[in-house]
Amino acid sequence: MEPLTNRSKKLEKKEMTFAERAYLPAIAQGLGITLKHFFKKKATIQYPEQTRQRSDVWRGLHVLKRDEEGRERCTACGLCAVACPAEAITMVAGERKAGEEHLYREEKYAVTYEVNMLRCIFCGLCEEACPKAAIFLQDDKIAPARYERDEFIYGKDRLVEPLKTTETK
Amino acid sequence: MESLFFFLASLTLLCALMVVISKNPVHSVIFLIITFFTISGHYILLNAQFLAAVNIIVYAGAIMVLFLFVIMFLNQGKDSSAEVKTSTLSKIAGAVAGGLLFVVMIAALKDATVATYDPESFNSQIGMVENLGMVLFRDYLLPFELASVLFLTAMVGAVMLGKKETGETHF
Amino acid sequence: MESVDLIYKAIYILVIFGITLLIATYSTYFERKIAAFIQDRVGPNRAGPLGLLQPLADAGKLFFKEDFIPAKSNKALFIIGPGIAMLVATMSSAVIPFGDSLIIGGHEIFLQAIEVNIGVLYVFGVVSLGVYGLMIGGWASNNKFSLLGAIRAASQNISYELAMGLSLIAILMMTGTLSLREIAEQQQGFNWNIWYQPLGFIIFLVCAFAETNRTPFDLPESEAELIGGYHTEYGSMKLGMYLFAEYINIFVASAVMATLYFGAYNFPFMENLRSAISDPVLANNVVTLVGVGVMFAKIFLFIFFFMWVRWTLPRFRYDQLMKLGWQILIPLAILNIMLTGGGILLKEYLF
Amino acid sequence: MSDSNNDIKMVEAPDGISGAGFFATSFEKVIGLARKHSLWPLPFATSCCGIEYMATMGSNYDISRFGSERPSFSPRQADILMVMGTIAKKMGPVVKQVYEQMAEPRWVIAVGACASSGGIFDTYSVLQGIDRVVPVDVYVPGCPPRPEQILDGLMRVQDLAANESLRRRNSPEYQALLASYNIK
Amino acid sequence: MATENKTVELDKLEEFRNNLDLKLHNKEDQNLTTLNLGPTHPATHGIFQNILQMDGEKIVDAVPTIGYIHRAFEKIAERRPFYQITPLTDRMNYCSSPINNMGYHMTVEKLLGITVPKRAQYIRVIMMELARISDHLICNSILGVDSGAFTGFLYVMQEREHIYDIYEEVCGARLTTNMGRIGGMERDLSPKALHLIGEFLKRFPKVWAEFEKMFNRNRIFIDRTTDVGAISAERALSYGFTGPNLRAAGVDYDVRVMNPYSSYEDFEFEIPVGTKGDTYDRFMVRNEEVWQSLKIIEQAYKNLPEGSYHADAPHYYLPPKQEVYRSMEALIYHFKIVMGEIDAPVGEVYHSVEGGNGELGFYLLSDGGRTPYRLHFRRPCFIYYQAYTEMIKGGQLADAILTLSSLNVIAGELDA
Amino acid sequence: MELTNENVLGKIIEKFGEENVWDALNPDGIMTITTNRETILPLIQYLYDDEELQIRFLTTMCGIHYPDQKDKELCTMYQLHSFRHNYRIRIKVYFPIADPVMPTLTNLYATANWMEREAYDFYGIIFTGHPNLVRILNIEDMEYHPMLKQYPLEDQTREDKINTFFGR
Repeated sequence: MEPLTNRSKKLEKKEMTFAERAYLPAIAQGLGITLKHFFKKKATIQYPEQTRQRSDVWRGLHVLKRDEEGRERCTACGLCAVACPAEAITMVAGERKAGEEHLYREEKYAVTYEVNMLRCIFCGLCEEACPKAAIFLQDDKIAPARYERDEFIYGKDRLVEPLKTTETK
Repeated sequence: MESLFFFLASLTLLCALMVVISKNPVHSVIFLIITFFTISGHYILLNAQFLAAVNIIVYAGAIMVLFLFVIMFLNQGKDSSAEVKTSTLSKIAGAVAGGLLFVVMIAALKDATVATYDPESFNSQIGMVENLGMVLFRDYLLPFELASVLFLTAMVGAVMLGKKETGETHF
Repeated sequence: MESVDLIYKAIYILVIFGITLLIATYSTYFERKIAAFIQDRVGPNRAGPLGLLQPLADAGKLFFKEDFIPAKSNKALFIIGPGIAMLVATMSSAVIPFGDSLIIGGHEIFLQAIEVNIGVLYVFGVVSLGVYGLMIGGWASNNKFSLLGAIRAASQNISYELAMGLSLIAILMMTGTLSLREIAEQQQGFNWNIWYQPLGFIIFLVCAFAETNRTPFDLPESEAELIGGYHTEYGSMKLGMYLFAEYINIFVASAVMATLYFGAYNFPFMENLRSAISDPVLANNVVTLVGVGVMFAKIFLFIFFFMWVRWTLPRFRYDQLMKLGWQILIPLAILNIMLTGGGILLKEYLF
Repeated sequence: MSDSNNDIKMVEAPDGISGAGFFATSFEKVIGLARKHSLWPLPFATSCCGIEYMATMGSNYDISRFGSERPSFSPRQADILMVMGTIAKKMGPVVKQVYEQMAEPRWVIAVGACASSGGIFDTYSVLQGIDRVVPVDVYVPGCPPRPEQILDGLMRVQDLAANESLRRRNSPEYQALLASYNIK
Repeated sequence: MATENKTVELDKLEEFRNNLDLKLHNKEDQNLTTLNLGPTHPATHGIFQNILQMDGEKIVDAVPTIGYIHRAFEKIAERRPFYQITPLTDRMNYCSSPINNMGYHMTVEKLLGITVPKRAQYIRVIMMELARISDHLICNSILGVDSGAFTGFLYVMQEREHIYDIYEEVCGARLTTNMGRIGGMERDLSPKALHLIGEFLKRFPKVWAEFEKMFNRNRIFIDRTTDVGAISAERALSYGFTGPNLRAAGVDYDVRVMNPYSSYEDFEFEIPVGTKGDTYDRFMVRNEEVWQSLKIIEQAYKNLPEGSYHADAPHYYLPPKQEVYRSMEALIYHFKIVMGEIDAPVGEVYHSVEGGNGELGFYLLSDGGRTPYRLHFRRPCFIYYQAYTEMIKGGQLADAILTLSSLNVIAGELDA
Repeated sequence: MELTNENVLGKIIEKFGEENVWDALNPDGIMTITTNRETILPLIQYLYDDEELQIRFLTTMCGIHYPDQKDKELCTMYQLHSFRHNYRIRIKVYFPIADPVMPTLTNLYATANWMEREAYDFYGIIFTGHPNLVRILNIEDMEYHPMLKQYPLEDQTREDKINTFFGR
């Protein structure tokens, strides 16, 4: 077939020379390369003792953020659940009662907020969908492996950011 | 030494018998290999170490591997446990033929005498490579060379047979 | 033979057996480490310090793994297969001279389990039997991949045995003996056979790779094609025995190559060392012990080479392997025999 | 330990009282340690997670540090079945068959969302988690998990292996578990 | 309807498998053996089954079975708003997800009539070419693994980790990138990402040259691959080959040149073509394409234009977070986009990009709703894998395996 | 000759007549024409054989389901490509779901084999003359064609999701 474009580049194939036919030079060259690597610095990161640097935007384990005053930011608008392609987020909204202003920032809050970590694909769409900057995928934590299925339903107890010690006092 | 000989001899006979009796061809081949081993044992008893080694290398190490190879190849698609049906007639025929062979052997061996060895002229190195080489290349040079020509012919024939298959050969 | 000699011999055999097993065990470790180092990794390092207990962990696990015999397999042969492989592999180290003689209490002990004057043939014969283990195991598994592996093993071993034997003949012509000890003794000092038989050595090396089923000739067990080849159906210690046998074979092949071509326990300037020590008994013993060390160093180098090659080269295809064996190596080996013969005649004629 | 002593009902001596008991427990520990450091995986890689497994094998993470670099594609030789990737319903019986072919002791890791629960593929053709066909010991979340997480999962199995009693595989509970999956 | 009971269904499946075996056994000839290659065979990187009929080591016939990881992408796509389909495309050809992501985005942009600024286009080009490199890396090094040389694979895998580092910096994930958004990129290239790309451009050529040294002229490798699994240009076209596999057969069809998208017309590069269409040609074409991709990245990296990294399309591209917190208008757009309430125009679009394996096409049919009415993926793997049977017939088992890995069949893309 | 939508359409209509080719649209720069079952094979053959057109590459092919269009419930879409002229064309055929039969393209394009099997698998379109029309992606004894709009996407055995919440 004649070329369709003027950009094609035919790969020329050289016949093997006698030396190449005799196997040995290529073998010697290969052995040389591998031997060079034998003495090279090793690339291994010895997890778990060493951890590899992750980028700041890494999409790791979810966290429900609190604001500066230690109140939960989430207002249970449900956008994250809608945006989730894996349907991993379940939440039940509730009205904030009087006297709970120090706990929840908005008038509505999530009574239950569950992320099924086994379903979750860590695509980050929930974080992007959140209008209140409440849910974040942390870059420094990754979801750990566990033995039981139930342990992967992360409720609010495990998702909400712990109160900073300076704020509890 | 004598007990060793009898042990080896009986083992040889037993295994040889098993070669014929076993239904599974692979088992037969394996018994045949053991037979070769015991025969090599006999060679060693006779102080013919070279022959023993060659027997193992050539027969057990190469020829029987080929046997096994072929049997495995032929056997692969089929159920190996299928019983081979033999008719009564063929059984009778087999018994008669075997019996005749037995009679012939007895007839041949009944007058044979067991040779004794003479400590005076005994040469412990008789089975060694050097002596064997001497005998082969001095006394029996012509037969040896003829045999090698025969082998060459056989080899050429085998290659020709192998080439006969149209298209490329494989396996 | 005196009883003291017998006892020494028995001890020696046990020691050699132990060393063989130890080397085979730790070959697995070194294989993993060398592979790792070649591949810019660190390799096993969590089982014990530097991962040194790794082979023991593997062995422990394999021993206590469920012993599984596939339902459709031929039970007896399935068990015999790895047994033969292991037996044959351990047998072959018997005639290797690991060192010269030691003199202990007036007894001269040769560091060789059995001295037979057909040592080369013995090794050759025993090695040629090794394939039975693979064949029987592969056949008995009643698995098509295993069977293919077994068939490949058989044809490969037969083909390369020929070239190996022919390359050996050249060296036998040179040395004029079949005894490994004599061959070793002839290579006094730095007078190694490799200087006279480079071509023969290369042929022998290639065949040794093929006989031990190592890359680039690991077709019987090639992972990408046959999953595990002949040992696909094997688990637990029976698999362990196959793997073990492979490493013992490498050890033996290395030892044989060191003996035949690289002067066995001989090392340069050994006579200088011998004459440097005044006490002849002590001198002999020191030289022997150094020789043993040299022998093992050579063996380890070869083992390293085996592994180095494995992690560098792609493997052959079946027909190419056959072609290499029959159309290249055998003619080359015959040429080598002729050259050697010519050389010997020339030497006789000239001197 | 084969199934040879299946039928014999043994009363377990309290550990550490008699010498034999002491021996048995420390022996168990040694074997546990051995198993821990020699877990040969069967990488049952079907999709994306398989690619991350390649990275785990690769030089940067190097699964061989745990003694697990020998991938046994034959189930007979493997200790852990690492199911990585989506298992469609068409594939379900294959997973089960592979699991059945594995010799005891065997462990299963479900790597990644798809293998653990179906992930985003909540569809007619995808098995919603391999624990519907084989018992799973460790789940690794992520889609795909980072190699660190796969190593985490492996270490969880190591913990299991190190502490497992030698008799566990013969226990009635274990048999019942297998029976519930219809595995003989 | 789908059956409710899982056990019944699984039993049925077992029956199905047994039937399959039976069918094959009936076919069994006297001297032929059937060999089941897959679905879990180590060389089928991914899951597909090939039942081979063998005469010794020679393959007489093959019956491929696929669908072992059929995940119903096209069905899911009909139920998801446009922006939620990107994660699906990640998982199609997972060796080069960014190409899939961006191909899909471009398709939707075509439907919505969005023009993406130059900078975003250049960033896309960089990412797509990185993805191509990583795809070819895997394919070619796996070819090495299948031919028995494991080490080269690990050498280039280290380099792939560096590509992943770049991805990670750009989108926050390694493999299933979910990179970019409809209308541009999710975020601009950070200085660190730019630095990483620069580093990569400096280091990678050496690694790749070393890899080439290990294989290209090694006789064992050449012998293993030459004339293995060859396919002529005519057959390849009839089978719908595209991408490196078609180019290896000598047809210089490349979507990037024929129908340039995302500013590919700005870049200088060549299309390597082979002659015989055998495994060695495919290997060499991919090798050369890696060099060409490097060239493209270098050009894009040097000439990266200033400007915005996303289109000005408030109806489809999420407003910046800071604005969402502040302004009501942005919040409303934000809600509407996330809820998928903004309807797409009625229409149909076909857009194709040069994926790792060939022309990756997206046929998008919209009825004006929040989800695509029909989204059909033209998956190159699915299309050319059917030629595999023809390609391996008459070869040996080892050839079949190398052919398979040189075709680079990705199960996720094959079954969709 | 530079191929444009106009002259290609002109050639096609000249050959096959207005009654067999209608609805020529240009939704995205690719000409889309509709034809009937009788004409589709000759049409594609003509596009292949014609020396000027040289439309010789079947890019893709898929089924589409329109449950609301009476007697035109199913559609197959063929997209062809001429490498020589870099020209794409899309051809559609509508037919009733009660009679889901189409002629096969396998004699012309080898690649149509699996594409048609896929369309059969997904939509139940029966391609007459196809050498091996069995399901390709799904299990062989599946009882329905999953891509038809009336069937649900979800796996019916899933338990861990509350459908009512934000149910799609």
